[in-house]
Amino acid sequence: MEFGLSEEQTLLQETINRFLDDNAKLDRVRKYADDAEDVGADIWAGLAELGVAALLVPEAHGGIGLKTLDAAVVAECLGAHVAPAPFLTTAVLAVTALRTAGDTAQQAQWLPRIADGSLRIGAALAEACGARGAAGVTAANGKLAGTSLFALDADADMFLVADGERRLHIVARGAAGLGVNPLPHVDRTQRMAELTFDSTPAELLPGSADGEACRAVIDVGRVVQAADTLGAAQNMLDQAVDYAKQREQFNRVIASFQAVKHLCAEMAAAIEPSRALVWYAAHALDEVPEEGRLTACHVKAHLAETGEFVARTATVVHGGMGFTDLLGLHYWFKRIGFNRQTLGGPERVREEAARVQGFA
Amino acid sequence: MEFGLSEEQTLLQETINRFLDDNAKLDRVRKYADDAEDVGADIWAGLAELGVAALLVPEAHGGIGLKTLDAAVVAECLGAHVAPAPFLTTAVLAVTALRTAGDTAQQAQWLPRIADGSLRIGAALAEACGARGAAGVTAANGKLAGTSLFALDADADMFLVADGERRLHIVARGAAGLGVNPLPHVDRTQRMAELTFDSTPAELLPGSADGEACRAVIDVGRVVQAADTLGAAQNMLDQAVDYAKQREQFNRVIASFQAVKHLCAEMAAAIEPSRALVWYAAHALDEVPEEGRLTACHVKAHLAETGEFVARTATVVHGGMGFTDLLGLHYWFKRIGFNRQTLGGPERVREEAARVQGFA
Amino acid sequence: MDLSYGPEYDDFRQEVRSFIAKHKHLAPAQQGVRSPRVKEWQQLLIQHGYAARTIPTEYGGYGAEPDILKGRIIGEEFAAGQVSTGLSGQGISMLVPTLLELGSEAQKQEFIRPTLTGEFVWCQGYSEPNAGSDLASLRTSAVLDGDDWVINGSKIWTSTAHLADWMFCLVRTEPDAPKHQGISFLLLRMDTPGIEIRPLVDMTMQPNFNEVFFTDVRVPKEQIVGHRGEGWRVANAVLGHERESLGDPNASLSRLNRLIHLMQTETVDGARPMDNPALRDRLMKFQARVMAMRFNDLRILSARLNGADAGLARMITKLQATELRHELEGFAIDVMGEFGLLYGKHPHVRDQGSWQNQYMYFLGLIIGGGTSQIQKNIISERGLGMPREPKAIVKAEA
Amino acid sequence: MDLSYGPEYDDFRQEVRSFIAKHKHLAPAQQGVRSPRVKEWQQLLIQHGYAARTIPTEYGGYGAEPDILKGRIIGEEFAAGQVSTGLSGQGISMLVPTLLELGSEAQKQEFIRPTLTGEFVWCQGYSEPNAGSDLASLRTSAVLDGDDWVINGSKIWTSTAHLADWMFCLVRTEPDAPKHQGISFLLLRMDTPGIEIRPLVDMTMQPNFNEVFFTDVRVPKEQIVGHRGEGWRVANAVLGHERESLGDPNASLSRLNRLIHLMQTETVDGARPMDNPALRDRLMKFQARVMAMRFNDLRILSARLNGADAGLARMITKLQATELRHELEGFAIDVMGEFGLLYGKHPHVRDQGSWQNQYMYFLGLIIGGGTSQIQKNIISERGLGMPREPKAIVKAEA
Repeated sequence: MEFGLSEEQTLLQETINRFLDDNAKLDRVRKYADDAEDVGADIWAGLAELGVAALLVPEAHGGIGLKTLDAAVVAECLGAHVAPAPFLTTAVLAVTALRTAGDTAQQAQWLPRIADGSLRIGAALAEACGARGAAGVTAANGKLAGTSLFALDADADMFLVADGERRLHIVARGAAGLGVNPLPHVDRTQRMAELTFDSTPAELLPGSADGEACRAVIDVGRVVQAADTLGAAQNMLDQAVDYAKQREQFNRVIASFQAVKHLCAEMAAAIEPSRALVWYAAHALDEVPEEGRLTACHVKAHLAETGEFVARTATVVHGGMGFTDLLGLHYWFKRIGFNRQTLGGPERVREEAARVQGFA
Repeated sequence: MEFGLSEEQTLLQETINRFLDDNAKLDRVRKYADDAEDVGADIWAGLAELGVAALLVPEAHGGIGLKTLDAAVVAECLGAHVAPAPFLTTAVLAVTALRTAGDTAQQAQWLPRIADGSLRIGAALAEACGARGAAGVTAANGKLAGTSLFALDADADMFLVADGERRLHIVARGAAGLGVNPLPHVDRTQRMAELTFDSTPAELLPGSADGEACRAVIDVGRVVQAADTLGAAQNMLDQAVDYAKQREQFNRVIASFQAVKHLCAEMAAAIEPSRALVWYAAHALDEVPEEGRLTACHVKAHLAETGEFVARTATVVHGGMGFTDLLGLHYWFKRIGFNRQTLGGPERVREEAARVQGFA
Repeated sequence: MDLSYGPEYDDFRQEVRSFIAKHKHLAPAQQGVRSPRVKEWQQLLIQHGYAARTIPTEYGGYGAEPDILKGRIIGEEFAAGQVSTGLSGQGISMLVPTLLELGSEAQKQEFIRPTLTGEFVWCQGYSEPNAGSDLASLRTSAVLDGDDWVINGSKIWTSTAHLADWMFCLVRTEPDAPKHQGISFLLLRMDTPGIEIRPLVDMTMQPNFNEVFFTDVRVPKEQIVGHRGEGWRVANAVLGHERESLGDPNASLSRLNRLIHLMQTETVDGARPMDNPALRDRLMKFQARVMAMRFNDLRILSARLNGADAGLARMITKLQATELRHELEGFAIDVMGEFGLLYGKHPHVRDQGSWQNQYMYFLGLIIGGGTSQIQKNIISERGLGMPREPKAIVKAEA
Repeated sequence: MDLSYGPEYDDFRQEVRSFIAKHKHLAPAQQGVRSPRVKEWQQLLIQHGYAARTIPTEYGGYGAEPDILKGRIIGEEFAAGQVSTGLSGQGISMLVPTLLELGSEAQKQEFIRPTLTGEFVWCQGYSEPNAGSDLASLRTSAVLDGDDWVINGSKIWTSTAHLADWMFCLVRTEPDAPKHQGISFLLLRMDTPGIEIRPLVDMTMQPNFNEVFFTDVRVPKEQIVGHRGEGWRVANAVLGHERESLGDPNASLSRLNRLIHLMQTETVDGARPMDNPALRDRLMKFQARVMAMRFNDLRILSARLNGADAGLARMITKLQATELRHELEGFAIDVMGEFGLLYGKHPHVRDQGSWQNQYMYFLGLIIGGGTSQIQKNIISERGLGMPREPKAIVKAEA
């Protein structure tokens, strides 16, 4: 009986955090956000060297063959550092898609390149989590047509694309008829693009025919994204507590005011059970499959709520300084906001949770 | 331009409060709640003498001919005192039903007796606000059959009953085939009963054929009940502030702790806009008919939420003493809880509010 | 992450299951502390190591090594079998551990065994009307007069006072010492002259608690645990344990499941509450919170197994679990509408009125055992390292 | 209860409408404080009594008697006609009333008219990096040297510093006095040597504010309003006014209506967000809250008309209105999902990204102008009569 991270996972956490402390300091994140310098590629190369890109790739394909909980550990570190990195898309969503639905040739072709950090695959799954207006992709004869809004990782080399039947396809960035239109949005640490397809050649992942692989990919994505929010929220609380201990008003550090203390206590009280839920949901996806989808929905919705509460409250504790760009606290605020809406907003995933149990 | 109570209404408020201060002290309310003494009849007689029973009865029928806002003023006083009184049922619901849907003979027969306090009419409208299981009443040939759960005022002389088509009927307590089964529930200041009908003679209010009169009765009831909750909530806040100013812990009155102060501030911040909403909703029912139903739904749901928050928070401010029966704070807590569920719970009335606007 | 208990414990679980299967017919249906059947059952449980498991045999226990998982397995299996785990109460949960840690040998000999067997039923006398959150400001006094302590004052929230043979309580024996250092921990018989017990009805309308009044109550001076003025330390040796026990997530889970059942069986206007998407959305929020608290609890368990402190995960439990339960019970009332208001004996009352009862009772628990306000102080100060409020310039005490 | 304004005011409203109909074509589309078109429009408005309405004619105003309803009617009609109400800003809203109340005759003559006409644009220098909630602890110093005040220090949150000709500010002139009594209220030209302005980008990524740094900035000594050490009183003469203006319920209503439109026009999986009952339920909650705040506002208006203080109804406005707006804007983002994240220039961006912008901006307003924590202190102390926190034993100031 051991509910928690293993020694290896704690070590992984420390390693990633140390790397990010050194290489994804806020001033570097700002450069990425301002399009001033492509520190993103640099950070990803470093992370790949540490095995992050290879984390979920089977050993047979040059990977490490770890599990969702390990990925959650990494995501928590990334969220804590608001680090720009195509971890969720390339190392989690694409790898899961290939493992679940790719044929042997496809796996052999792409997984090793993901593992060594040389291939980035974005994810166009928004329509599988709620198609807006007329957006949507149709597939016929190895060609895609239509639009996918809100693809994650605008800078990827290839894209994992879900069509209207939830089949999964891989499209190369240079493919004929593919348009990649970056979308400006609040969280400058994660890039999003609209993809348009006009008879665009695509490779179907054959194991995705019944839509179940797409759902499984989204499950993992939701858990890992919740872990990212967890890391961001914990970091905001830490920053709030540190700031409150230094900031003086009325001749006292504001950390000594009961109102400020209670706000911080409420954040901690929201975060701790959320952490346990993230760990369990990650564990369940691999080890308790009958609970996996349900806990994936719940962790996504619950962390969206915890994250929103903490993002707001930590900003309030910082007072005016939290509202300015000076401390950059808003990078965390916006990352949490981004994670809330992508791969399914809270009302939607709660309804899915009800459906999984036959309640709706 | 005058948003608020008129001088007459303020005077009415003072008069009723003075009467209740003298005649509905908590120890008398307790006697009623414990079935120890029928102080309820006594209080109602006194209120009737002050014109409370006659408030909404037209002058032509021996009443005062006042309006919904006046009724809300009275209800606020009653809620503040957790006073047992058939005001909502007899003076508001039954009077509105008779005025809206009764024929001349019916009005002449019953309204004067309501006005002089000699007739109490309960209200069996629960099925028109959500019929449970197989409960419900059918009407044919001047006879009623079936069951109405949760009739308000178990001690009434007659009952206003809505059938499955939302037509309204008046049934005498002694009518053949009528069963009145008191239901034990948390709020001992308001009595509720299940009514069973077996070929029970009933008098149809002819103007209620299209169901609209029933809806109008419920609208008024919701507004007046919200006012009752408002009074109860304000009183709980007042009690909490007073208690906090006296109670000492850690060598200070607890009212000097920021945590306690902020809880009280949050209650006040919830109550004040609620008060304005109650006043407006009451005003709108008579004067802005196109907004009446919508504001009636909103005020019912909004005061249910304000009430729940204040009931809980004021109890917490009182600490253990709020949990005991010693101060009797729970009478207010339970009254608010009762008002939340009767005549439509918050989710239901919000959905009705959406429907009124064509949103659902 | 490893949620299995391992083969040794699987075997132990089998043993427990066999015991339950074999002896279930002997288990008492009700808890009454005085019933012979309850006492016999308790004896049987101690014999087999399912009660008083880690209490040394010399004091009447089973004498096993402490083993958190075995303790948990016993709890799980008895709950699953819906079988009583024997006597409980503040004597067993609080006094016995206190005596084992800080009692004299004579006290251990005198009190532990009869407490375990149910011969001595205890109540706790800590809180006073003016000493709630600020427990250390208690005023009930004990003055040494010859060989006796003479006690005057009153206690409140003494849940089993009317049933108890004995009380363990805190009294002020050193009026001139700083407030935490002036308290002693005494044991006294409830039939001592000068004790008056008044039932304290709470908002659930049940006398769950009592007030106890002391007028010149004489207690032999050796009935003190620890030294004079050490009572605060003695009491705090086991206080933490009580706070944690308020937040059992498995109880929340079983309430949630019961609520799901209700939402699938009640009907409003011909539809089930479960078919109402706004209610369903609220249900799903609660389900996620209950899950999160269950896994938080596993995390605490895991830390205890490793001899570690779960830190914040532990400190937030009381705050979060009591608020969650209160809100969950209130939500069930919303789901049922007027049915949720019913309370008392009537065929229409759902689940014996437990939703209303627990809605109120858990509001009491939010307040009791350290209010949510005090919990937040603790979390921020001990958990987050935020400073205590600066000492106020206080007025002289009256 | 009488929600009509009465015949006199109905006539006035007609006048305003005619004016708008006749002159609308002259109204500037944008607000730019330096644009000649804006200044001409302002002149026209003053002439007709729709701007500077109650400022005496001798100082360049219209010289009408104060009439709250007429003021409100002007606001309502100009808003309905979507026509600019002329110049606004802290010079007109804060400095002019302050000078009228506490300025010398010379100051009134010198500053009011050019402020009203837009010749002098003002910024406010109150807050400092270390003086936010605790404004009275400000440290920017002014030392009298000959005929000049010499200012050193810095200010923050000065919204129009980069556009302003003048600043009115609070500085510490009596370092040895108690903190509220050591402050003076000075007026200074922004082109005075030694002033440096740095834009302060906030979380909306727009430079809504500035920091202003003072290094040996010399200001003629007569540019003080009130006496030395009276600055706190001078500033507070108009501070309350600012706080109330943050909670305009009509703005919330128009945002709510815009959101309703969105919920009826966007689609997700072929259905409108309005068809999602969980979202609809949240919408209805917001609608009730917006209504309640609108009627609360009418209640305050009514009290002002009667020369009464609306008390708690007024005190809770800033707290409730800013939180409501922040939450409402956030809800709209939930309704739109990823569309709600979009921010910047792109055809897919809904409503120019205003939902994200206002979601963040109103979080700023929750914090600014008295944080919600300070608001709750005020409500409990001034509104509910609860005691201030006892004076702490503070460490000596560094």
